[in-house]
Amino acid sequence: MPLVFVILSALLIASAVGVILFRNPIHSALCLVVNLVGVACVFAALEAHFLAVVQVIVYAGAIMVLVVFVLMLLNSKTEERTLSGVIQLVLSGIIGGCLVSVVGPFIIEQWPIVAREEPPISGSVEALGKVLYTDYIFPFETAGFLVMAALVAAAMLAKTKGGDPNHPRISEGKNDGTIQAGGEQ
Amino acid sequence: MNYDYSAYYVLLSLVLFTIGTVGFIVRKNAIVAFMCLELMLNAANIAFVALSRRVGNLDGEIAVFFVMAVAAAEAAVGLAIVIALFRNLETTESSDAMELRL
Amino acid sequence: MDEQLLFGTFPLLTTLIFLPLLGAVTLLFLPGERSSEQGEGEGALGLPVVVALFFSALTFLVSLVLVSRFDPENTSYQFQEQISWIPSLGVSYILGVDGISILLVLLTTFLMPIIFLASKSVREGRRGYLFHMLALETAMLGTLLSLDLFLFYVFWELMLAPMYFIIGIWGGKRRIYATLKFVLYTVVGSLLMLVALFSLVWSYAEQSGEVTFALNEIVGNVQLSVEEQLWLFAAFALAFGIKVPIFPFHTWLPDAHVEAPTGGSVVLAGVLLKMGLYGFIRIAYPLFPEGASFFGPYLAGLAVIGIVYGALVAWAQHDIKKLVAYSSVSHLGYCVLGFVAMNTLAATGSIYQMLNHGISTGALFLLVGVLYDRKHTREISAYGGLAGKVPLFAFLFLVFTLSSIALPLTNGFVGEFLILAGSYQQFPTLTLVAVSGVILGAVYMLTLYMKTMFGEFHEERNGDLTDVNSRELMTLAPLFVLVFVMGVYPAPFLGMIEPTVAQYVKDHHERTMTSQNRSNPRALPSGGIDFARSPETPEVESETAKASSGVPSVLVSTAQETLVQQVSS
Amino acid sequence: MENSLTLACIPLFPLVGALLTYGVGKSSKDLAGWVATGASLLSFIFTLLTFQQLRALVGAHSYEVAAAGAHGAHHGGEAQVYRALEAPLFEWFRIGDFGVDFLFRFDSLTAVMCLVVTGIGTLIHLYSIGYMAEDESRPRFFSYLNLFLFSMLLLVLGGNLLVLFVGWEGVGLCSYLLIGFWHKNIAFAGAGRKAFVVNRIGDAAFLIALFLLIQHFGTLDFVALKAAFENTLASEALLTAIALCFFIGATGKSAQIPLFVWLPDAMAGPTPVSALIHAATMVTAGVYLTARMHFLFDLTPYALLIVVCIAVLTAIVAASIALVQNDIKKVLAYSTVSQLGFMFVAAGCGAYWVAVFHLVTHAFFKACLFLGSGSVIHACHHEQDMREMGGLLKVMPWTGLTYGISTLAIAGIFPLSGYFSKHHIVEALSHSGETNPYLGTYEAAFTAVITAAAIMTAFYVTRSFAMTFLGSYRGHAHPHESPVTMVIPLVVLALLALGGGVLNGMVPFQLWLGHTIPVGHVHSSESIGAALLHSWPGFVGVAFGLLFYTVLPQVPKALATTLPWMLGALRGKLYIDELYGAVIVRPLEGMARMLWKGVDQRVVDGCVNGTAAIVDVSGEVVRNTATGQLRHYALLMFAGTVFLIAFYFAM
Amino acid sequence: MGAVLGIVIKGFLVQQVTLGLASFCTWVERKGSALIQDRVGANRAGTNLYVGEFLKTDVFLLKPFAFIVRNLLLRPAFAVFRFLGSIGVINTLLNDALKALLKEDFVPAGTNLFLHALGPFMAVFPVFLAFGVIPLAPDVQIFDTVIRFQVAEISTGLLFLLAMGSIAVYGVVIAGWTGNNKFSLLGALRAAAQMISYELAMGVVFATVVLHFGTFDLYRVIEMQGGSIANWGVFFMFPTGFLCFLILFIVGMAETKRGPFDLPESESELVAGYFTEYSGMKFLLFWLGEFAEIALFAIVLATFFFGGWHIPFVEFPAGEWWAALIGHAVFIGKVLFFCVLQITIRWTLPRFRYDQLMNLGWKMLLPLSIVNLIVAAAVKLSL
Repeated sequence: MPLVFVILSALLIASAVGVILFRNPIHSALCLVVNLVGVACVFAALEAHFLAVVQVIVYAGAIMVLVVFVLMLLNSKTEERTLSGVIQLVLSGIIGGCLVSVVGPFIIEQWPIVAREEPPISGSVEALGKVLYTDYIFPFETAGFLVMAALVAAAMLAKTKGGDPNHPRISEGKNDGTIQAGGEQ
Repeated sequence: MNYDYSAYYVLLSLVLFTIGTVGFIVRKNAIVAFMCLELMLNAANIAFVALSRRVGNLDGEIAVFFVMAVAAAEAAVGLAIVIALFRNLETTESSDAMELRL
Repeated sequence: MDEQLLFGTFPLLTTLIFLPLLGAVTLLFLPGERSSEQGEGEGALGLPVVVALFFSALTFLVSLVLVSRFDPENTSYQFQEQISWIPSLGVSYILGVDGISILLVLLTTFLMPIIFLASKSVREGRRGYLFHMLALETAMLGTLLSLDLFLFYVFWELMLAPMYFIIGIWGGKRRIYATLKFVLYTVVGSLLMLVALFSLVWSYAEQSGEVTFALNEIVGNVQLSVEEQLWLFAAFALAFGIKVPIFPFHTWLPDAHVEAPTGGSVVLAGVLLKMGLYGFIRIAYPLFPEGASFFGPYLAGLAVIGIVYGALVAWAQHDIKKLVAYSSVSHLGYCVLGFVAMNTLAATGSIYQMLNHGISTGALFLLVGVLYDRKHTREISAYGGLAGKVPLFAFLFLVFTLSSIALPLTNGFVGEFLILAGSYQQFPTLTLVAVSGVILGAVYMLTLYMKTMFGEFHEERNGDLTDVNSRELMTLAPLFVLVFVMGVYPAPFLGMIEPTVAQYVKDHHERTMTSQNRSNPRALPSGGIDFARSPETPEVESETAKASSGVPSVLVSTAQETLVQQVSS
Repeated sequence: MENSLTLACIPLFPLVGALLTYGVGKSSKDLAGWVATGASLLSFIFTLLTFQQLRALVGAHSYEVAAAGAHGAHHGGEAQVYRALEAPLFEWFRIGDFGVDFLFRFDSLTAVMCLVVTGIGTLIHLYSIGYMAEDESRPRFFSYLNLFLFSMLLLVLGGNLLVLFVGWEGVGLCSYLLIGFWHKNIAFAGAGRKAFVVNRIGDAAFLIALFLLIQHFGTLDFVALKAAFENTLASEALLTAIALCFFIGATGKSAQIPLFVWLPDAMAGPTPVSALIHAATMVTAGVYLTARMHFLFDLTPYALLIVVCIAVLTAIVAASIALVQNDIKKVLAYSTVSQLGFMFVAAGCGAYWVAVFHLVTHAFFKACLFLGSGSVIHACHHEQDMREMGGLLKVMPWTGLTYGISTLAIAGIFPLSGYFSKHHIVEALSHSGETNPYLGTYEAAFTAVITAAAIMTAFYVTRSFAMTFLGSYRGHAHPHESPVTMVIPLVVLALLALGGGVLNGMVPFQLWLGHTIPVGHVHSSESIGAALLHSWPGFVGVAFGLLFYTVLPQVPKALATTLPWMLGALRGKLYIDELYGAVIVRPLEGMARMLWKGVDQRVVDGCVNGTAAIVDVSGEVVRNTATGQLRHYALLMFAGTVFLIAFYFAM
Repeated sequence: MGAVLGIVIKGFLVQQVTLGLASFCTWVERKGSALIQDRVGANRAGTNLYVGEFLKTDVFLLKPFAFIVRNLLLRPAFAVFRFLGSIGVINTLLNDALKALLKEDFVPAGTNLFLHALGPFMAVFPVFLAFGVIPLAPDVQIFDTVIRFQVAEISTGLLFLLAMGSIAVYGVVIAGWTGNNKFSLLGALRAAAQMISYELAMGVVFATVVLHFGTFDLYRVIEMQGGSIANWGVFFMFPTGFLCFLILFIVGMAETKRGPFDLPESESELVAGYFTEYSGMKFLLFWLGEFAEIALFAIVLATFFFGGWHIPFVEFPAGEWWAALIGHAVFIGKVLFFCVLQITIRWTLPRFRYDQLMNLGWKMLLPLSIVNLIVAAAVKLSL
């Protein structure tokens, strides 16, 4: 069992458990960041360097920032531990345990540890780029459209309808940043 | 002579996936649930990369790349919804949003 | 079965079936109902009623033509029409009439004009009411005349819809419950029948190679194992049992009758109840002789329970219509007992009694309708001492009561006597109990008559009662005449039924023998004495079992009776 | 078997009369009465004509045959050749080999019955014109009477058991209508219904007998049956069963022990009805049936034993109840039941012709008694209680005289008809041992009981005569003699009662019946002295009757005080009505209600509505799983997938 | 085991260079701003340090040593110290550091202690990490082993920079939030928004640059810029290269939240922006992080557009240690030049208004860089 794997998996599992057990959302967010960076490290360990960095940029850098951003914006309070919550935790824990115990052995016998002579392919940027833009050009484009659509949707959803009456929008030119005479801002 | 430990990584991804699911089920707060979702996606990514390395071609990694794209899109929309939810119900507790119930 | 060509070129049966439907459709094109509703006073009938009357009378005429051309001696299906309808499914549009169904058809077409005459009492939405009645008539005639299992099932289901609306819309207070119960009861049964139908056709298709629903073909040569026959017969028996309210499935009848409008009750009692037994006769018995002979005694047992139970419960009723409804249960118990006894005497009696019941109970419902139109209540306690006030009504009510309790010289007696005489051969002990039904019948009918007609008259409550007016009399007169004609001189009617029934019974016994020899060699002598008149056929089974009573009669002595007791397992 | 046209007309007239009377009644109520009586008279005349034809047919052979077959064997030897007139109207129905046709047959037995029915019928029609004079629904009454005559004639003339049954039930119907004639009073209507239902019970047994005959002999025609019974080997048990079923039918109609309860209540009807139906004609139908089916009863000695037992029991019980009745019609009603008992005793002993003879004589004097009581009631303005009457002989001489003659006749005093028939019954009973081994054992006991009953009969009939006509008038109405239309029938009937005995006196009655039923050997007529001696029970009864109710009125009162319970029991009709009510009627009503409420509504409907309820409840349970909580749905989904995966791997 | 040791040593060296640059920039800012604003600047601290009685010892034996040390060692040292004091170095580097260390570490009520500490760490840590991929000097060949003055020679160097840039946002956000008051929260929001939006432009520019150089590894980028001055990043496909430089320069200013873009911690409106509630060492960390980031962007500009350690028209043999030294000096010179440039711009241009800031970012820089990328791609394909 390679040392790196042990450390990383311990880190990941600990941070994952942290995400779900911390009662303060911000704490769990940060745990998730740690987890994501951990995953990036795993990618790096598996020679998928480009993915590692992209993982950091996309997940840690963009998504989690957004999440923390929203958490801050809505300043959600810590959740108190309720009985039904505990029951559900135990219940889902048990079911999760079943899943692992069932699929685990299957995985192990499906992909036995085997010695490999030829060096595994390296997930360098060039190699990935070559494959991405030749075989997978179509999915790549659709991913692009998908993200675009998501952005438009997000913008629409989050935008308050017609803006807040007593805070006219700067971009509409109605508010040049100076405080109105009425005093209310 | 290096050994191929893909099975362990897939096992790791399975564990992470289970933790993610349990988290999704347990946590009431919508954003935390969303985070658990991200956890699950990452677990999948690990499995992808590990197995693509074992198989020998880059398809797995490409898949991870697309998973990330989708995750990003989903994050954007998800959080927009959470904000809209907050604006209407003054709460992010998913358990409070029960209007759809009969 | 000689394939009788279309009668000349004119498809008589199809016109008979679809004429009422034509009437129903023309009803829709009549001028707006609002205008004609307020227009006519008490006397004149509205335009829709006239149209309905015209079409039903026309149908009656066609049926009369049919009867006149019907050759009683020819026991096979007459006026056969055969057109393939859905070739891929092997479904064809086959119509035919024989001795058994001819009189039921006549009864239907005879009752409908009377119902339309009596439909004055329906105040609002009369056109809809008439429409449904005409549609119902088509469905009933279709069921009686179709010889294709699929076609039979289609018409069987079609009968439900109009009845549902008639009771549902123009019924009394609890009509929704009643009509829902009625439909659900029948549908449950008919779904089972559908399943059995398909499994039958399927197994026949396997044997004969080609899928067909034609009754004639399947009846003759389908080989089913005993167990299969038992199950299939049970399914059919349940569907038909519910329609003929055999004892445990009868609770829909009183509700349906009480809540149905007068016309609805008449058609329900007059014709619809007969469909169940007709189903047994036409489909269940010929197709599954083995099942029939196994279930025969049980059906007879249930029928007799029905007779006594119906009579007793009728006696405890406070509502006239419910009382008459339960009496129907009792009367139909006789019909079922008669038919199940499966000998010519009883079977003919059973079919004849079906006609009588249609007439007497139909008339009783019309009479109750007359009272209901005036006082809008069916409680027996609300009436009393009417004989003095409405003598004509009292006289008519008396005559139909007597017909209902089978007084000699009325039609009821002939039917009942034949049934009991015939069924005594087959089920002696059960018939003894059934005869008690005759006594109980007298008890509850005369109690009803006494409570309503005799006793002191409450001027303040029923003071304004008017006697039967001319229109109502027109509806009751034909039935009144029929009661005495069929009672005193039944020969022409029986003449039509008897030959076909004799042939039917003989075929049934043959089929039972052949299917038994095939399935289990232990020969079980067929039940009942064969009254078949045709001397030329060798009296095989009656010969062996006849004790040497030396009496010239062809009948079989007591030995036969004991044999019948032990029912084949 | 010659066909005769007049035969077919006999029942036709009353049928047409019934319809005509009702039609005429619409316009003038009085004319209706006369039309009905005319129809009845016409029917009587045609019966006489047909009687002549039969005599002509039979006459040629009757005497030498009678002389030769002096002691015709009871088993109907070929001595008498069966002669009858027939009128086949149409074939009723034919199913397979079993066919029934609507046929009238007029043999000697039918002739006697027809004469009695139409004769007395006409007299009673005449009488009821006067009696029903002031009742405004008279037309209905007369049409019913005519309808009754029609049914009775059908019964009597019927060529086969089925036509007989038609008449049988028709008569039951008419008695129902007539008893409940004054339907305003619910009690009278109830009595009518009771009569019909009790008759119906008897008819049910009758039907069973018919079915047995059809099953085993394939025909219901009397001639065919008689031939079939000549040499049948059917088991005796079967034949006894058939005979008993017929007898139960007879008890229903002729009011014997188990089913006699309806007759006393039938007095609710107008008196002419009681006279015609419940004295002369309908009640005798049972006896006629037994006589008609003599070939069956002869083969079943055991059945005959039962018949005699019940008959004797009925006679004694009815007589004892009649002793204490105060209502004049009730007394006569019970006396009828008792006399019917006498007839059945004769029939039971195989002496069918004696039963018929007693039937005829009884018809005369009982009709006269009823009509007499009718005119008394009519005079005292519908007062029926004898304690309110008395001393009417002076006021109503004719009614009193006729009533007296009939009393003597029924008591069985020598010269009157009553003596002859009653004497033959006693004699037949005493010799019954020869033909029927079973009867031999009880012969002596039965004879004693029958003689006691004869004495009681004489006593209560004289008591009724004394209480109404002798002594002083105790009522507060002012009675007067009835109009002439009522008196004439009384006189005629009284004369018939007086001379009835002559009919047999000259032997022809017995011989005449011999053509159809076995009559045994002809007795030489006995001397007057012996006759007077044999009618001692009559003299004893009459003496005591007069003694107790004219000379020593205080004796019955003393008796009443000393034996109060017996008096109460007898007066209360031995509480048989209450017994039937408690044992049969109440439980049946209770069961009916229980069946309806319990089984029908609770059990069967319960299941039906139950299934609907089950669907409801299960729907409610499933609905609760949709909590609206996102987490719950997620949990369910997760559990589902895990299960599927596990299942997949488990496979 | 050797590689790890090498990395540790290199890491330490790079760390020293970073700190050196950061402190130099601090000083430049302090004195530079004074120069620009025509005021004296810091020149007092440390100038009154004389040897005086220092190290005068009565112990006889130690007197000679004391004398040597005082005159040969202390006196020149203190002279240098006084000189440095007069030019403000002591004030800015020593005093401020000491002051930060000694100040009371104030934590606002109601916030989460751990997060309050985590804020500055997350702001600074990624920047220092970013220095790992930067080659400070050309390779040195010593007895057959090549020493590369680059801590991590990973193929995705540039991307790593980008990643570290995006991680830096956390520090700001957490700091703002733990400040537990509206002003710090608003400051943090503005900072985060600004950094994220300018990251986009940076990303696209990097894409163009990579398009030209074909590699993410910074060392090879500099190697490609060898030869003549024409190979410098600035001049490739003439307008695109310069445009990239320009955009990247502006983005650099924005990313470090300084200069005209320093809205987040603008004194006039938001007191001190997201680090209002920070004092003492945590404040110092923020401050250091900021200046390190200035140095970082200066380095990026230098390496990508001005040929790193290459001197125009002069070629040095590879592998020589003295060539490496000169190269490093050249490289550091360029970097210092850009640092000074950024700082001077800060003290000259007025602060942007927030919407102008956003417009610049989204409506000018981003489209420009995209067009630039497309043109560069087109040109490259056509060659």
